[in-house]
Amino acid sequence: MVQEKIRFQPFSPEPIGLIDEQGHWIAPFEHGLSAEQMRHFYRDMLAARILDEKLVVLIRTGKTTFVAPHSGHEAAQIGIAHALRRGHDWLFPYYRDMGLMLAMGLPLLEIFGQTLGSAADPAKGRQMPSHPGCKKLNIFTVCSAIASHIPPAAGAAISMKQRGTQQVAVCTFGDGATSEGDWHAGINFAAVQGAPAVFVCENNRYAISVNIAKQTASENIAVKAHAYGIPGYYVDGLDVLASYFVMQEAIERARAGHGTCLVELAVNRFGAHSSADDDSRYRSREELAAERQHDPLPRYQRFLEKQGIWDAQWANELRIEIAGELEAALQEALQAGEPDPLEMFDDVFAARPWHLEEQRRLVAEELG
Amino acid sequence: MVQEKIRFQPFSPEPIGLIDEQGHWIAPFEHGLSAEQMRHFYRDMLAARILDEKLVVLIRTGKTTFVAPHSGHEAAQIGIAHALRRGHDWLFPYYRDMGLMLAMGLPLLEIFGQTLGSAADPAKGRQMPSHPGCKKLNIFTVCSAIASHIPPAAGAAISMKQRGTQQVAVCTFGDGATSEGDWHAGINFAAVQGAPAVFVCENNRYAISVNIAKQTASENIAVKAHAYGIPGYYVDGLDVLASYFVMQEAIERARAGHGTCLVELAVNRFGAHSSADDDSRYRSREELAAERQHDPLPRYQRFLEKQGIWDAQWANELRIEIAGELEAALQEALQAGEPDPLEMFDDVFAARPWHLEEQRRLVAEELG
Amino acid sequence: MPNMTMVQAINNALDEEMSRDQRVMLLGEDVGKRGGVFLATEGLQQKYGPDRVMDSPLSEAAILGAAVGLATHGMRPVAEIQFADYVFPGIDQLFSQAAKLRYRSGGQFTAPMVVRMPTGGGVKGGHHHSQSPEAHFAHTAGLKVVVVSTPYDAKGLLKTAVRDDDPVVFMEPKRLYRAIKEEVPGDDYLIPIGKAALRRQGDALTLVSYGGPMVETLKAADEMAAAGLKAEVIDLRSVMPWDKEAVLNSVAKTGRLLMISEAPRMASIASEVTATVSEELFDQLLAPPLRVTGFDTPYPLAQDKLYMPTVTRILNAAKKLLDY
Amino acid sequence: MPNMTMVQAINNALDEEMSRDQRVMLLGEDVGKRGGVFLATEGLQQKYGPDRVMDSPLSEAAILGAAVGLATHGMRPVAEIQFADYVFPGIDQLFSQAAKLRYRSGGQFTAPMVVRMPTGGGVKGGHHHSQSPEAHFAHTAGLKVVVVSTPYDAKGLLKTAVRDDDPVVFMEPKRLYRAIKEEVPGDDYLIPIGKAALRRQGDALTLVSYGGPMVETLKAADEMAAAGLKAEVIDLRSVMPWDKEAVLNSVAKTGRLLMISEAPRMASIASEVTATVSEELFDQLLAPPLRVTGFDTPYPLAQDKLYMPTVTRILNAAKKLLDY
Ligand SMILES: Cc1ncc(C[n+]2csc(CCOP(=O)(O)OP(=O)(O)O)c2C)c(N)n1
Ligand SMILES: Cc1ncc(C[n+]2csc(CCOP(=O)(O)OP(=O)(O)O)c2C)c(N)n1
Ligand SMILES: [Mg+2]
Ligand SMILES: [Mg+2]
Repeated sequence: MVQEKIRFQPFSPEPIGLIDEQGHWIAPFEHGLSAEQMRHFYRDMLAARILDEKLVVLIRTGKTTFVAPHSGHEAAQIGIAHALRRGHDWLFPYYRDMGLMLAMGLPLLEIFGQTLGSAADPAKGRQMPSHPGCKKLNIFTVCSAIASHIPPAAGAAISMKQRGTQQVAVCTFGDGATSEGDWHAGINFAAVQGAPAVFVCENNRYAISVNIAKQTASENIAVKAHAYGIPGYYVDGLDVLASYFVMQEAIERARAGHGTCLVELAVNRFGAHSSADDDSRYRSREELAAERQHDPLPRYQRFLEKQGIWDAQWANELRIEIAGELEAALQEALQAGEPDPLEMFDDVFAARPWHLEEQRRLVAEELG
Repeated sequence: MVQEKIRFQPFSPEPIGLIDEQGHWIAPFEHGLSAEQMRHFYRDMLAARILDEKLVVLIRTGKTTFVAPHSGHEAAQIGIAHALRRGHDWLFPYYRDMGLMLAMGLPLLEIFGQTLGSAADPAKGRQMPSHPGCKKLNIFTVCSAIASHIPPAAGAAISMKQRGTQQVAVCTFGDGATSEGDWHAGINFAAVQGAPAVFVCENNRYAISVNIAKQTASENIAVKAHAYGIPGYYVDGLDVLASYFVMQEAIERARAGHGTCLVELAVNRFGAHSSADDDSRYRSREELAAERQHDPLPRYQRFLEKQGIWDAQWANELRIEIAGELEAALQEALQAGEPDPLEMFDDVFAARPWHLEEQRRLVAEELG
Repeated sequence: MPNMTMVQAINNALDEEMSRDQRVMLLGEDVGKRGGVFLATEGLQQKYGPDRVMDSPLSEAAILGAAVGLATHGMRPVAEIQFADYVFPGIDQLFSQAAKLRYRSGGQFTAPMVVRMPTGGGVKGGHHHSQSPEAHFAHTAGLKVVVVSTPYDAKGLLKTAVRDDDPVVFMEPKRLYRAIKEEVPGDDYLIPIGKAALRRQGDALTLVSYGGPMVETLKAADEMAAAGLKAEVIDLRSVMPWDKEAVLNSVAKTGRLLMISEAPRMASIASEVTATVSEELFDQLLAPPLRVTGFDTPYPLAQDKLYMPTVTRILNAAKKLLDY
Repeated sequence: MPNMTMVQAINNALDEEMSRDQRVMLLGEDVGKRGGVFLATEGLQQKYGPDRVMDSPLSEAAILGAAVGLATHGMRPVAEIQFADYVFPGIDQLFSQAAKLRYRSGGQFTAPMVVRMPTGGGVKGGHHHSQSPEAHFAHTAGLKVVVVSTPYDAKGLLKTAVRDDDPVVFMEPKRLYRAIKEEVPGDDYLIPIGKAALRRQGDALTLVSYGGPMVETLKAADEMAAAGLKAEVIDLRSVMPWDKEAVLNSVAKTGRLLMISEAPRMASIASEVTATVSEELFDQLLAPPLRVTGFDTPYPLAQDKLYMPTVTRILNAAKKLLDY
């Protein structure tokens, strides 16, 4: 859908918000969403939250080795997921996007297969948890190296433009990623080519322990768009509809041939950086408690209440239904068992050269 | 000298200029320069131009292997040279800064020694011409890798701040350099530390053959400062006094503890990219002819005329004097002869490990 | 058959591949109007337009990373790094993205791309226009590495690289761009990656090299031949994978191996080849496998010639092997 | 003497060097309040302040490049790269700036800096938290490279590295951070860079290794010893320069060399050591020098243990050498 009119201005001093803390719709335009659509946003945010809780449990019970919790990012991630054309547009995600990928339709079995590194992982258990990918859905497999996916996103967008595929490349990353040289080089290339790429910063103001104040001296992340001659949108990422409508405008703007842009979604990180982190070392519990007051789910619930479509029983049933789906997929992923050790030598190249054949033989003999 | 008042505004839509094409002083303030000072700017610009011509001759006569002509950059480079505290502040230059380094007092013998790679080169003929450096003058030895000197400049500036040395790190580069990841990473680090670094782009709108339009989509280079929360000054680099006064304000601002900034000096590149380049392949002779109409030297001469201190005979004597100094230094550098081949194994480390001793012995035996 | 220099053969290969396959495109610094600083892409932008022959911003990370994205989205990018020395600001895109994409995605995503780069010394380029970084690529799983030494091989191997389904680093010894002219078929032919070329037959000893030093290696072999000593000369052409079979067969015959390369010695391709031969042919060896390599110093402009394996240095080492 | 783990010994070395010399400072991602993700810098920011223990932005190029500038301006920076795998986005600062600064300036400018990095596998880190990139550094002239395997060595070598006048890459096998506790002097001592440590005396064969696989290498040696075969075990500790003398002396005695390393095999430190030994000890060798190394694949999380040299793999190779 191409915007009839432009709704949002880049470089706003304050983040763009459409729903206030009390849940009022404060935008100068009608949201025009059906009850069904409005509930869908809630369902996906809830599923993301439940998945996050589930992954943390898997860590505690020693069933998996790593998770980067996304609680606090749900509104931003679900806004993105609803704004792009699933299976048509491409997503270049990062490790904190499990909620986003879930909402994009990444199969639960693949999610848990990857999390457990079991044979149910299409990537054969080769990467750490929180690093999925899916060719069918055009979800570019996550790479641990921060910002290393930015230039590839630029390249894919250049290909989309040259071949007129009407696709858009959406690329997500954190605030810390904006300091990497590859972040700069990739966005600059996309912008100078006018490629249909939307770069999205999920700004939770922390890079592990490093506060944004030590990361950059810029007013916010959105203003960095000036360096590339593209619009930079500063958005309240705790507001799922602000995230959705701005992302939609940014994506359709790119699809319509108006080029690259940057979107900053201001979020909170409710958990530690990852299961390997202890954030009490660098973040006061008071600060965290204050952040938790701004939880995207209750805020959106208040919106649904104001819209008169909130139903507590429906929400409870939803929670049970989702939990059930997750548990079922988890069990199936566990059943799948271990990947074959000799797969270690596959997919280095399309075919194995002599030295990998030799190395494979060595291990095969060892395993008897 | 710390500015009493701030004279220049960052992010001006038009380049800051103080002398117009006809040579009129058009600034809202008095320049307050003595005749001596005004002549000094001319002398240094003229010397830079003559050096450039001399180096091109050395190429034609096969006496050297490389030069990156700086004609068209003289006003910018001399403005920089006069604004910093020589021998106190640090310069992190690039290969097109021979005019700047000459004006900073880099000895002619070292310049020609490096150009010829003769024994008169303090760096023992190891690098290409146009790659000098001088510890005494705090001129960081030029490195060919574009933008690789930006993070080191940031680091030096951080050291200056921590140790309160009252020094400033001035770092120069071209427009193409701004696309490198290291350019972004280095400036961001300096800015977030509030380090006394002034990053200066000599924007000649070409990176070899690549026009600025293919380099970046930003309005100009100065606006890229928004990404780092620092001021960006957009300056007419064909105007030596605009370059000087803005650089002076930028440097003293940094020295006074107000942190990092970015200066764009808009210049022309009158020659090919280098002696290895043929710019007729990508730049029309008409475009070039038009640029040559805006030569920084005649413009400044008109300024001196308007100031009533232009003296044609003085200028001619000056030309002869400079040419003589250059020729004398060239001859001395030629006399110095070849560097010792075995120096190839020195300065890899403070001392030679066993493997370099072995390799050195091999060559020593070969040379008999 | 037309006579071509190496740079002409490369230009011809790119031209043929671009007209054969719409997905093939070039990107890099100055590859457009300028035709590349060595003119390898001369005339191609005029012929195929600025989209398929794209001048990139001055960033190797942008070039290599965009190539990954272009490739995985279905194009066949041929990226040019202006000098091999300048691959390092962008090398993480090769190491973290290109080399590992097929593996980390379990074969879902791939990066069929070629990275062309002028390599090696001998052109008075000093520190940053002379290095030979092939060992860095070979040590990184997921990259194929080719280093050519003749116009004929350059065309045949480049065309193969463009059609390969994995990332290929294609290294062009800049000092050979215009040094040799030879007959190169004006039409389509392919040379497989991983197969060495036998340049001289002999039984006295085996000289193995690749890229630039093939010139000095062959000169040395010919001098020996004139003195009645026939050396077998193998040009690896590909260093990852390298043709172990060809090398072992030859050394099994001669019992003597001299490996010549201009890259620094420490942990190099030369180390790999001699280490492997010692492991596998221990009993057939009549003398220790020796290496003549570049030195473990930055590349010194003043000693542009002395740094690289000289004919004298090769002959001295060969003599040591034969007198052993 | 206090008992320390490797990470405690490193923390202690940094603490001592910072109190000894005002110019010594630390910078890197999360080195401040967080104390580094492995707690190597724990408590140091509280003690020395945010200027001397500086949290950097998330850019390895910024960290390494700033270290070059800090060093050449007179500081003694110790940069931390959070995982060795992440050195590549900034490696040009090491290769083009740090490694070549003394050389290109004719000795006028230098970069006395240390680059610390957790390295190697065994912690379920997958592709980007498991790699062993030492060969890239060793292949690049101008860098010294240390890979430690004990708390005692870690302290002594780190202190030496901090005082060295050239850039030193200091690699810390993360799987050993807390694996071993041993007595480490609470006061000042130095271990020279470039000197190996003899871990076991023996005459049956020589096992050479460094870093993480020292664990499996010693286990294998002890199993052999139990079976009555005494292997000599050398821990290189420094891989650039590596202690050729120590290795040659031992192999001259045993006639058999097994080189063990977890880095990929192709053009590796292991290749360099076996190639050199074959070159220089040809006549004394009773069997071909063999290598047990990591595989030439990206590092697979699922095979975290199998990828690295296992005790079985080492024993099998040793048997091959002894039965030869
Ligand atoms: C190139 C690189 N350097 C360092 C790391 C280690 N690391 C992993 S996550 C992280 C912080 C990322 O912060 P941010 O970009 O803000 O994303 P967030 O985790 O906050 O969502 C760091 C430093 C890495 N993965 N890649
Ligand atoms: C990292 C790196 N990549 C490529 C090059 C090759 N190169 C040398 S100069 C140059 C263009 C630089 O243009 P600009 O920064 O505008 O400076 P100018 O020469 O115009 O003054 C290029 C691409 C290099 N030296 N370093
Ligand atoms: Mg963050
Ligand atoms: Mg330029």
